[in-house]
Amino acid sequence: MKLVYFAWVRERVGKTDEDVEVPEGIGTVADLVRWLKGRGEEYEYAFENEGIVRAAIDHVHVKPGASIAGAREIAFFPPMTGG
Amino acid sequence: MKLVYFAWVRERVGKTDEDVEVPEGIGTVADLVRWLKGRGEEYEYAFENEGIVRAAIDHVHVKPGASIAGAREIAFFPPMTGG
Amino acid sequence: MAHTIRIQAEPFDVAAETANLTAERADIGAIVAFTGLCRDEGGRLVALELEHYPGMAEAEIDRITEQAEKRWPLLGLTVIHRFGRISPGEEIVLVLAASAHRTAAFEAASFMMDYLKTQAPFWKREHLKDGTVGAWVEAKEADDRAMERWA
Amino acid sequence: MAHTIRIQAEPFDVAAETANLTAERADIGAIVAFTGLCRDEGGRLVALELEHYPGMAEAEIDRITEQAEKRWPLLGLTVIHRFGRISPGEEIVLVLAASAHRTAAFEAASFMMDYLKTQAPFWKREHLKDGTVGAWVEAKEADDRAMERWA
Repeated sequence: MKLVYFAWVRERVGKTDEDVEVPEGIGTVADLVRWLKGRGEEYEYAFENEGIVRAAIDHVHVKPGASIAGAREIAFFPPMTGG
Repeated sequence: MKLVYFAWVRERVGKTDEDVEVPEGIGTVADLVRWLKGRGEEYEYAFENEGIVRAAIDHVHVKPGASIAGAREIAFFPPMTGG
Repeated sequence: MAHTIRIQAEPFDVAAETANLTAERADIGAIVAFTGLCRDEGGRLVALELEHYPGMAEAEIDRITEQAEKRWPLLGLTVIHRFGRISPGEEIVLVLAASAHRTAAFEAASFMMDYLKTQAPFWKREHLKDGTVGAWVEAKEADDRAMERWA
Repeated sequence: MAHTIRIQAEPFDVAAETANLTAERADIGAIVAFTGLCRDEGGRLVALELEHYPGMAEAEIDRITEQAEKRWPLLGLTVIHRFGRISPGEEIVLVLAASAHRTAAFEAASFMMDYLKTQAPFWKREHLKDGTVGAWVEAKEADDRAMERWA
């Protein structure tokens, strides 16, 4: 599964993207965030306020409770400021 | 006092403008319309539905009850359809 | 605030008018440009003819513009209204509203159009495809209602 | 309805985009063009840098566009959003909405902007006059509220 990061989430994680092997039992976006936070302080920092970071699965916005089953690319980013 | 007419009010009256000597006792726009209607059937036709024709005194929209005292130019026209 | 009001027979150039508004400044964040065009009404029309009341048209648009400037923090406002014979596909009216943020620009442009439609002394008449001169366009109640929402 | 969506680093030409929308047709009565510009924030900024999520940006704007097309009787809709480094006074975003009548064009353009601001995956960061890279621009609650009025 590919993870991609944008804006200050990218800066805090310290990479633009990575391929991860997600262990069994990680069913939702929220589960994935919890698992990532256990991987190092850069993730802890990026997701320190979980309510702020947004997620998208395969280019579609999702809520923390969304299932990640079958996802090819999951993105994490701050609230958008385009326009 | 100069009277000017626009759009179908102009067509019905049959002229674009005219100078009139308004008799004593004609105090408001509504009085003026009543007086004009007595001047001929072209005015009768133009003002047959008094509620529709709009008026302006010296380039400012006014209601039928507005005083015409001191007016230089009074305009009559249909509801506007610009824009 | 500087504003531009023009009543003219000639076409206008939206890009040039926009450039005039934004030249030499970097405080504008939002520009809303409304362009009103002549429709052919399903092929029925060959032209619209716009009559106006010279002198009052400028004065009335100036008053509407002043109201908009009081209501919204505008950084630029341009109104150009054409008169005379206008063919389908051609522009009739332009409103450009500039502000730091989008809400003021959207609202001011929409307000200007609602007021122009119902308060500016212009009248449209149809010229039909069969060569005859058609009816004067009737004022729409929907336009009066649109204006009332700003009261 | 034909719509145009482009994500690009290059500037855009509002007049050319408008001409594309209106070419060869006479059923459009109203065009609303919204242009979003980079402000210098009182001289504090030398640029905004826009990061985006390639692929998702196009997909999300396409979804927003489809919603607008279902909601309003549009005759044309164009969205161009730039990314990269943009200087004060330069354009960031363009929304063009065309319809037979003005209300649909105004509402659709306003809706598109509210959704672009809050849903399209773009992020702005400030480049300051003193040569340093400033903060990421924070999302505004007012933008979320603006979007909610369309719910």
